Amino acid sequence: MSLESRKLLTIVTEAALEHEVTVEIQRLGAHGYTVCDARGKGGRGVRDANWSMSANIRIEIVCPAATAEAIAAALKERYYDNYAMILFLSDVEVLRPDKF
Amino acid sequence: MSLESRKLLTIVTEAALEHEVTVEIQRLGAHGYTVCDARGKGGRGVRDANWSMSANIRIEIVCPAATAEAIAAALKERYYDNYAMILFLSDVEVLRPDKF
Amino acid sequence: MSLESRKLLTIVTEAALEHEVTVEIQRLGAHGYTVCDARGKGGRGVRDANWSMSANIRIEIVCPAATAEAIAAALKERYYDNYAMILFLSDVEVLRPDKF
Amino acid sequence: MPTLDPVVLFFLLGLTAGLLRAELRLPPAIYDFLTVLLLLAIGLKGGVELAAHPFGALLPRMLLVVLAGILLPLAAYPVLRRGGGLARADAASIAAHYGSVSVGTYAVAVAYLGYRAIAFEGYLAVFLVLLEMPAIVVGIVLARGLGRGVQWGAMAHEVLLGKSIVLLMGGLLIGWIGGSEGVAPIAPLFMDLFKGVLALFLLEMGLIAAGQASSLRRHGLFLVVFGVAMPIASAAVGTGMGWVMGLSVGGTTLLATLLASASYIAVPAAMRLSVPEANPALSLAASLGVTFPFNILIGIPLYHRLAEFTQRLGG
Amino acid sequence: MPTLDPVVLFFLLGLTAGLLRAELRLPPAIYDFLTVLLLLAIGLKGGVELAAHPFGALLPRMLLVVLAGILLPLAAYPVLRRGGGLARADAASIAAHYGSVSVGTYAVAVAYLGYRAIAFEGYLAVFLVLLEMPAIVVGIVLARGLGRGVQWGAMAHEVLLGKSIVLLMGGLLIGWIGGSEGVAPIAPLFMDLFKGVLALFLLEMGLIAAGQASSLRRHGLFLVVFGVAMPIASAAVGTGMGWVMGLSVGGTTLLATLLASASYIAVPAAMRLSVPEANPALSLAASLGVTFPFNILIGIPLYHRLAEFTQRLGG
Amino acid sequence: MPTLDPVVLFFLLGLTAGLLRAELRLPPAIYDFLTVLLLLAIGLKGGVELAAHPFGALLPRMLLVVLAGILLPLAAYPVLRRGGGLARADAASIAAHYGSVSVGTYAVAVAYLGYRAIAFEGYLAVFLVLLEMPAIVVGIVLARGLGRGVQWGAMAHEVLLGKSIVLLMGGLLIGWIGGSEGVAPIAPLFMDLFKGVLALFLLEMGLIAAGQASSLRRHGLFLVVFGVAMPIASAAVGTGMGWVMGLSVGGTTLLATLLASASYIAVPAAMRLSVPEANPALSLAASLGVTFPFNILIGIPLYHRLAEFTQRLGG
Ligand SMILES: Nc1ncnc2c1ncn2[C@@H]1O[C@H](COP(=O)(O)O)[C@@H](O)[C@H]1O
Ligand SMILES: Nc1ncnc2c1ncn2[C@@H]1O[C@H](COP(=O)(O)O)[C@@H](O)[C@H]1O
Ligand SMILES: Nc1ncnc2c1ncn2[C@@H]1O[C@H](COP(=O)(O)O)[C@@H](O)[C@H]1O
Ligand code: NA
Ligand code: NA
Ligand code: NA
Repeated sequence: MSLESRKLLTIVTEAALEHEVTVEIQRLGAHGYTVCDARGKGGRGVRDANWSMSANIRIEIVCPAATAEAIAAALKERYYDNYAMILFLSDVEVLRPDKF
Repeated sequence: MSLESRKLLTIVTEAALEHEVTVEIQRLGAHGYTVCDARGKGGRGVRDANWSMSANIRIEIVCPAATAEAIAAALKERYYDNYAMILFLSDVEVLRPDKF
Repeated sequence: MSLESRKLLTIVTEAALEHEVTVEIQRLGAHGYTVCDARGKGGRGVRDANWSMSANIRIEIVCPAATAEAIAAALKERYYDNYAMILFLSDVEVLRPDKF
Repeated sequence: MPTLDPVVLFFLLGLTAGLLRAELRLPPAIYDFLTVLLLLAIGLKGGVELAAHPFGALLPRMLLVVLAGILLPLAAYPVLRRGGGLARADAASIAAHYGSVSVGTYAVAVAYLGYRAIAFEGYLAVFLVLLEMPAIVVGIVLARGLGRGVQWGAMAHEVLLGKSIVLLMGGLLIGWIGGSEGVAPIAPLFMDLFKGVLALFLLEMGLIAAGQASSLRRHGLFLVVFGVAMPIASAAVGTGMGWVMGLSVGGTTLLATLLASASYIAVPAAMRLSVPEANPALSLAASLGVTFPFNILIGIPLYHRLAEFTQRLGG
Repeated sequence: MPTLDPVVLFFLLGLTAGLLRAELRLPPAIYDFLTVLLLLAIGLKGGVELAAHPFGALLPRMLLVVLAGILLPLAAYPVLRRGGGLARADAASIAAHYGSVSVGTYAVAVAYLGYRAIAFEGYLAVFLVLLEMPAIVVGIVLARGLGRGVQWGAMAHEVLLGKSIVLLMGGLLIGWIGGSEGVAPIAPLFMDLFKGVLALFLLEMGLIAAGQASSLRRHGLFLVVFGVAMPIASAAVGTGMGWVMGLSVGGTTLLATLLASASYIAVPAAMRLSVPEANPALSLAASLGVTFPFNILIGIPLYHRLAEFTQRLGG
Repeated sequence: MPTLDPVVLFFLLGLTAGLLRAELRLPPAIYDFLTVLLLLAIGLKGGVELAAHPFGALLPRMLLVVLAGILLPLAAYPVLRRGGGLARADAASIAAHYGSVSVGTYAVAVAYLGYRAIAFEGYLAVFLVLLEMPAIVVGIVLARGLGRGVQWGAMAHEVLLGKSIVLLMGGLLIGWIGGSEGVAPIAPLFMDLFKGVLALFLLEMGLIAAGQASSLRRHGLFLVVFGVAMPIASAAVGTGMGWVMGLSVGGTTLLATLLASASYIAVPAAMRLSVPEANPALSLAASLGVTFPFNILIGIPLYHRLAEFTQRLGG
């Protein structure tokens, strides 16, 4: 079984941004994404998900390194100053490189 | 503290497959698994989790590389053609190698 | 875009521990964390999340390697014997090293 | 009396909101909850009625109904294969959807008759349970042929112990054991709130139906035509059966609606696992995107007229 | 008659539990569900009343209400800028919150009048819908200026197709089409359970309000003063308008409460996306942490006295 | 009058579905919601009754009840240690479960009396609150000894501010302040729907109880015997106390049921955190897998007979 390496970009941010961010990442070349509901704590304090304004989402994108870095740069530029958001990249192996 | 390396296999697929896939991966040697509810978008379109037929799940399995690749191969073989499914592998370190 | 490497510590454990563990990890130096609801199976059997006592949570912490290992050691010491819990570490890259 | 029952207006509200991509969705947990309430309520009602009936007298009718549940999908299959040029698995899966029934549609018909104070034989809820299953088996056989690598055990489990069967059957039994007196204490939740719960359920159904629009556009005209023609044909059969069984106008309307309805709970789940190569987008576009709206907006009043007409002939 | 309505006691229960960090939270899905029920119920009630009214006669009043929804935030803005020394975006966002309305507060006022069997003009629910939107537009213009890089299209969509507008409007339409007779079958859920649902909603609101305490402490006294003074001022305006419109005591109380209330559903969501640099902690601390409790505990009874007083003057 | 109340049939439905591994589960959010509704409803009812009682007169009885809540687990502990050969922590934890109470069991008993129109002293809901806590403290002391590294502060918080206490107490207070008149407007949700909500709750309880079957098989016979014998013994004590307090047949039945019931909400959570080395599978298998079903199927009718019997002796 041949495995090829890709990047996994994980974004944790405010639930209010789900629509906007998923549109943005596709515009920047992501072929797909996965979203989970989340809560947490960070520089902008506790986000306990007790109601929509305090809920987080966790978005994962498997894509080529270049795309991952392009998305990361764009999101940092656009959201870091005003929104609760973190993102991190890691290396993953996939079965269908063409797909991602 | 001694850390040993293992593989983390992450599967994102249709919620309808939860029972079938969790049985299958244990048959193939996984000692455990973790499931989260998810939604997302991919080659088979948007899966918004608004109802059972459009919901995704995200399954994680920590196991030896060999097991991870065996599971990956089996799932690809059995599900890729007919189901919304992706999977990817990454390297992780664990405290109790015997456990995984 | 400059990326620096950090550790991602992932903990899967009983939902009942959410408060205790999140307090503990901050005491040990985590600047933030992300929690998702989860279910799964492991050495302590099936945890199907059908009610609070059988629910799991999945906690992620991005931090320096030293902090990650300190937290891992402390959690192992305190919880492994009596609670359903696993944890694993992986390498990630972040944009704002100072933040984590 | 408004021409459209309020509960149906909730469906239109959800449909419109969905098509306009409004910021509106019910949490999945709530949708599940509403489904559970509807299934139990329908079961309970049927069970209470059943308690007042000699079970034996129903047996022949029950067999007749099961027969219809087997023959209708068998009849639909060639139409889908030849007429629609669909792949074997897709034709089989869609046939199964239309051979089975929709609880939501049944509930709307019950509400429709309720608004108009039209009586009906309450034991029809039993037919709802009976019709849920046979079509699934037929669909799998159509797709797989007999035997060849079908795990009948797993399938039987899947079908007999699916959510809708368990809750409908459970409700039936509890209603049957308790009778109207025994059910009275829980009636405020299961009976009095029935139409309100149905309204919320239809709001969500509208949102989900709107989600089918895109695949409907992609898979084109045939599904639309089939999604309208098939229920009308099935309703005709149902009306005839109602006449044969000597059902009231209300009962005949309800039986016609039952046969005309297409499943979107039990069958999609079963087909997804037992006939993987069938594309769920096709069957859901037809049953949720076309037939469900058609039945609750146009079908039910139509089947009502039909029932009245046959009665006049009969009488 | 207790001095505090039971539903308000549920708010205090939630608030206390929250401040004591008790092990208590309603699942978010339930909170959403309760919100949907309240929005639909209020819309339905309003629609039924509307059905009994000549729409034309309402138009001038509706324009007057929209005018208030535009002018109040414009009046609040300079106060927030100068008085509070707040940044432009924060002042604009808070102004928008107070120019818009709170469904929960309106519901408590309706319950308050209900307990005391005080009649009111049911069509005020229409004002609730009308007041939801203008303040959002005003807030964005205050923050961005006209044109300069505002995506009006996206914003209009955001505002007009937000959850609360869609459900309130939908409820209004369904109630208006169905009339009291058509709504009767769903009344057990939407009308009879209204106060109980409101009680649970307020329990959760108390928990959420308690969550604002910390940011309130951080952002200090000004927000508290503004959060009390602004609703009183708005209520005074509302009372005057009620007098001009010749509303009953109940109607005047309700209109005053509407203007006095600050949004925490539609506006925060819209501001978060359209005015990102505004700190949501500030606006929510004021509207949820100060104004909402003030209105339901002290404000509504106060506005009621005010309405009675003006009526006596009037009469 | 069916021999089994319908609500109990819902438990059997859930239990059967669970044991047959049917495709059935209520969303956790709904289970939480139903629990909240039950706790508040029971509290409200108790509070309304309390409003009609001189509180002072209850104090001695309340002390007696708390005493029972302390002594019963102390009596159970040695039995579990010696008889069951259980580890100290496990024996302590199980003792705590049986010293505390089960809201679901209490609700079923209330429904049982309701069906049979048997009156009872409403203030027994106060005993429910009182019995929730002491056993937890006793359990921790049994496991840890006094002082030695117990964080009493954290524990007190855990116990006093747990979900069930807060909601029961809150309901009691609101019902007590509002009285029957004040609670009337929210009665449609909290009173009229009570038995329906209980039915759904029991459906889920059945599914959860079924989940205990495996660990029950593993941990064998002793738990089954204890899970049946302990409630009978506690019920006997409760019946005696009811007789001493001069309670009615209904009240005595209810008090016996209270003592006979074993906790599965407050205690498991508290023990998990305060006595980590106790295996929750053991205590839950006994309290959920054996005692809960026993009480609602056989126990309550049995305790009812017992109460009637003692009354005849007494009178
Ligand atoms: N060090 C961290 N590890 C894991 N998740 C984090 C961390 N910091 C922040 N987060 C998540 O990212 C969200 C936004 O972070 P922030 O912008 O720092 O408030 C938080 O609510 C957490 O869910
Ligand atoms: N590139 C991607 N990155 C992250 N998740 C993805 C990606 N592609 C697909 N997914 C997830 O996998 C599911 C199935 O993918 P697909 O089979 O391509 O439709 C989607 O619904 C997404 O949740
Ligand atoms: N090999 C594994 N891979 C992924 N998740 C696991 C694995 N083993 C255990 N888990 C998760 O960790 C939880 C506790 O594990 P345990 O303490 O082994 O029962 C389980 O309920 C699973 O959710
Ligand atoms: Na059919
Ligand atoms: Na306002
Ligand atoms: Na007890």
